[in-house]
Amino acid sequence: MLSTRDLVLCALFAALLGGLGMAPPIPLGFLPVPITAQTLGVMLAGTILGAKRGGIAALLFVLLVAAGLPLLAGGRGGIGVLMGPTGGFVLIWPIAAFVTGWLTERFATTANPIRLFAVSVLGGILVVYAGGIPWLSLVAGLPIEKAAFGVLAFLPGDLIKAGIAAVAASGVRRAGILPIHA
Amino acid sequence: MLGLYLHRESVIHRLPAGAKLGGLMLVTVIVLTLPGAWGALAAGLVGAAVLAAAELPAGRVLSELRAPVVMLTLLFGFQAVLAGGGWMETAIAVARFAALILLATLVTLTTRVMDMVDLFERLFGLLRPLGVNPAKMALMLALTIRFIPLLGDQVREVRMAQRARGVERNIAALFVPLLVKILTMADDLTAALEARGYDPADTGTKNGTQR
Amino acid sequence: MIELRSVTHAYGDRPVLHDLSLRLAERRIAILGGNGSGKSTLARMLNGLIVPTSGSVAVDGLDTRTDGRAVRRRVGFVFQNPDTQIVYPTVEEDLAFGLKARKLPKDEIARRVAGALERYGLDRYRHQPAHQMSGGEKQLLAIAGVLVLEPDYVIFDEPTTLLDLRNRRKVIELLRGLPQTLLVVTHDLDMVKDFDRALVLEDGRVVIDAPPVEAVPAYVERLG
Amino acid sequence: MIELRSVTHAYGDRPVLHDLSLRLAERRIAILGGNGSGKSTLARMLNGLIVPTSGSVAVDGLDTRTDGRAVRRRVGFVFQNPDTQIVYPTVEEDLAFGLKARKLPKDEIARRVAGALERYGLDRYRHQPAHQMSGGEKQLLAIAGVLVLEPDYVIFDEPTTLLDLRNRRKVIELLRGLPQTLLVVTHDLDMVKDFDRALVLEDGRVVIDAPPVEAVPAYVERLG
Ligand SMILES: Nc1ncnc2c1ncn2[C@@H]1O[C@H](COP(=O)(O)OP(=O)(O)OP(=O)(O)O)[C@@H](O)[C@H]1O
Ligand SMILES: Nc1ncnc2c1ncn2[C@@H]1O[C@H](COP(=O)(O)OP(=O)(O)OP(=O)(O)O)[C@@H](O)[C@H]1O
Ligand SMILES: O=C(O)CCCC[C@@H]1SC[C@@H]2NC(=O)N[C@@H]21
Ligand SMILES: [Mg+2]
Ligand SMILES: [Mg+2]
Repeated sequence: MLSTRDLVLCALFAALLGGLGMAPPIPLGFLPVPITAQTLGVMLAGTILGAKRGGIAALLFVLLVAAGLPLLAGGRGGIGVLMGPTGGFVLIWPIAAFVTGWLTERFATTANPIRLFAVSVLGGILVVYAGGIPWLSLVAGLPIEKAAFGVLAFLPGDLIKAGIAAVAASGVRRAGILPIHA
Repeated sequence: MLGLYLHRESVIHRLPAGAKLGGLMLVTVIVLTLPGAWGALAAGLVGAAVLAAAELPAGRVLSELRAPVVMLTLLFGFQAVLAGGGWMETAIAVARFAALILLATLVTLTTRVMDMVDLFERLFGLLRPLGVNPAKMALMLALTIRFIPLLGDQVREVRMAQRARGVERNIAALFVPLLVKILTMADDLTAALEARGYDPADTGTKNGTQR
Repeated sequence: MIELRSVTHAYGDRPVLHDLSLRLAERRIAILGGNGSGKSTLARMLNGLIVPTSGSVAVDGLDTRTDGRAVRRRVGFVFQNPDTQIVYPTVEEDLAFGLKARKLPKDEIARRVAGALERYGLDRYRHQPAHQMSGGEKQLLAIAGVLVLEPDYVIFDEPTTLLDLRNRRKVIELLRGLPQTLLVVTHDLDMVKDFDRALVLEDGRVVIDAPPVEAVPAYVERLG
Repeated sequence: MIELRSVTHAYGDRPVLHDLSLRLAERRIAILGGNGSGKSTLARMLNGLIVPTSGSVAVDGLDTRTDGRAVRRRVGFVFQNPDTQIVYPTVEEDLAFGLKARKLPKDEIARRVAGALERYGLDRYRHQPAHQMSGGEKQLLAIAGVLVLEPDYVIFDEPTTLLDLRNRRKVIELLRGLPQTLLVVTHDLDMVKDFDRALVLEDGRVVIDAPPVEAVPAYVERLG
């Protein structure tokens, strides 16, 4: 079902997710979870590649991290890290990219940045938090309300990322490249 | 990032990828279940032994750990200060994860991408009934690894081009040309793969060349 | 022999090749023409990477539309930018890629890879990451990755543009020594002067078709 | 004038330029040398895109390390691959990009963009997506995007490699007509034959520094 071009696109966006790990992560101070640029990659995979290919791209990334490649921000990788407090956020990325893409295919097929922003927020922020918070609470032994409250600190950064994703995806559409329909 | 695979003629290099990854998983589980410092200590010892046996440059490998250790310390350290967990706990958490990252790094440094990918292909074979195409997954994993440095070059180039035009920092403006480049590159990469005999219809599913 | 019968190609509704009919049987054929004249499109058509919108292309009697896979086995393709052709991170693994895609037995793969490493002077890079090599070395690797598949025809789409004079010379020499039938797309008129035939494209039509001694001066004159 | 004082540069622990001291004051300077000899690194150093590991580079007395931004205002840079430089989806927006970054008033931007569209024959592409243009047109756009900023110096890093003969000629003519001081990295020896000075790099050292009439034959001979 996947054409050769699809394989290449999935791999390219998985690599992009890895590349975003080169941006230095910022520790928050009160949670063992850093601010990273990588959720931007999740949003871009979804909004530009669509549900299926976007989901696969993020899945490839997670598999490579599991295999031990140091692709998480700050040069971390391996099963051990995935079992750590941040694991829930990362393991949910394939689903988050899929949901972002699914919403994109339904509601944001044009270059309209507002719609692209909205789907990035829903798929790239809400879904990610839904995966990350319970896991964090479990692994770090935090009560779930505390974990949820703490994670709110990521919101400003994540909204900025959704904005960047929206502007970038919109630019790509206007440049006349629309692999979502290809 | 230290180059992925670092060739040496060592026993560790010759071990099958499955053994190395399986071993890594086993050690990970043990480390995460052993109480207190014992897990970290055990993993550290295994790591040191593997590092020596693999004949890798210890200094370079360990210096790769610096960034993650700083990162881990910042992550868990604040917790100790603010949540009153105590420094001992922080040190143990950092040591555990650092040792596990070291072990994971040793696996990737001693295993050829092709062997790693072959292993994944065999594992994905189990999911074939669910409609998963193992050959395609394997190829995509290999391509991803190959594309990471390629993408790094593109980012550097695009950033320089922007600075040359007087824009020192503009993240949104960075991503548009970067993505356009990635997406146009995809056409060439696709053609090159097929020209080298890769055939998507080869492995059970239909869909030939289409543009 | 490669034969085109009334081949037309359009990307979307934009026609790029117009009703080409050609029989390509010479050993060394150059394809010349300006940016956007359709050279790469034509080249990709010759091994079925692109199929014509109408008309047909046949390689040794095999139609690219129906026998694309068999055609690509016979016709190798080298692109301009080596970075987009290298699939595996290290040199040795990359050389093995196409052979594995063909499902050759393991020892046959090893034998051919070893041969290619030696023949193209890549032995000392064997385990090195391809992305650390220089532009010229990468292009050699890309060419080796195609030749290791032992095709009967090889198409080159501007294989020397990113290379310096020395590497360019190396690649030209390598081409000169190849036993295969070659089709070379290039802007480098010097490179093809001893070829058997040169086609000049303009707006998707062949406007000159002659040996380079005639075709090249006529082309240069056309450029005004 | 651009002045280099004992400039050394290394990527990580790999030295690429070794202790270069140069005063570049001629109007047209060519930078020649093999793949990997350090040409692009040197070129990027001249407008502070890369700063030296040790030593210093100054443009009209401004140090690239401390006054990078001001230096880049004076020194424009055209890359080999236009795809990297084109930032905005359409031609007109892209031309305005650098001017906006300089915070010029709106009508000044409109005036300059209109001028550039006309001067470089891009008028009819005005609202077209830039990446759908041909290679030659894209390179013209990339050059226009730099020249619209009216720099005093312009550095070109292999501006013609992806171009056909006609577009190459167009670019060469364009360069010939520019009032600015030019530094051109190229493998195209023909292009620089009437320049004032040619530097040949080898392994990060200047091995020849002379007018092209002398430098080019000496370089070709060195290649053996
Ligand atoms: N995938 C594509 N989609 C739409 N148009 C395309 C595509 N590929 C090429 N074109 C257009 O088709 C025409 C012919 O392109 P082609 O790449 O064959 O030219 P070329 O002769 O190889 O040019 P160059 O010397 O620049 O490589 C050009 O106008 C180009 O813009
Ligand atoms: N960002 C980088 N990181 C590490 N090494 C680099 C980087 N950029 C260039 N190099 C290396 O530095 C050396 C000089 O590179 P440079 O690009 O300056 O050469 P060049 O003369 O422009 O070559 P070419 O003709 O191929 O463009 C090469 O060996 C190259 O591999
Ligand atoms: O690198 C890791 O170990 C995973 C980090 C997960 C970070 C989460 S993802 C959503 C939220 N937004 C951020 O910027 N960081 C967190
Ligand atoms: Mg072409
Ligand atoms: Mg260069």
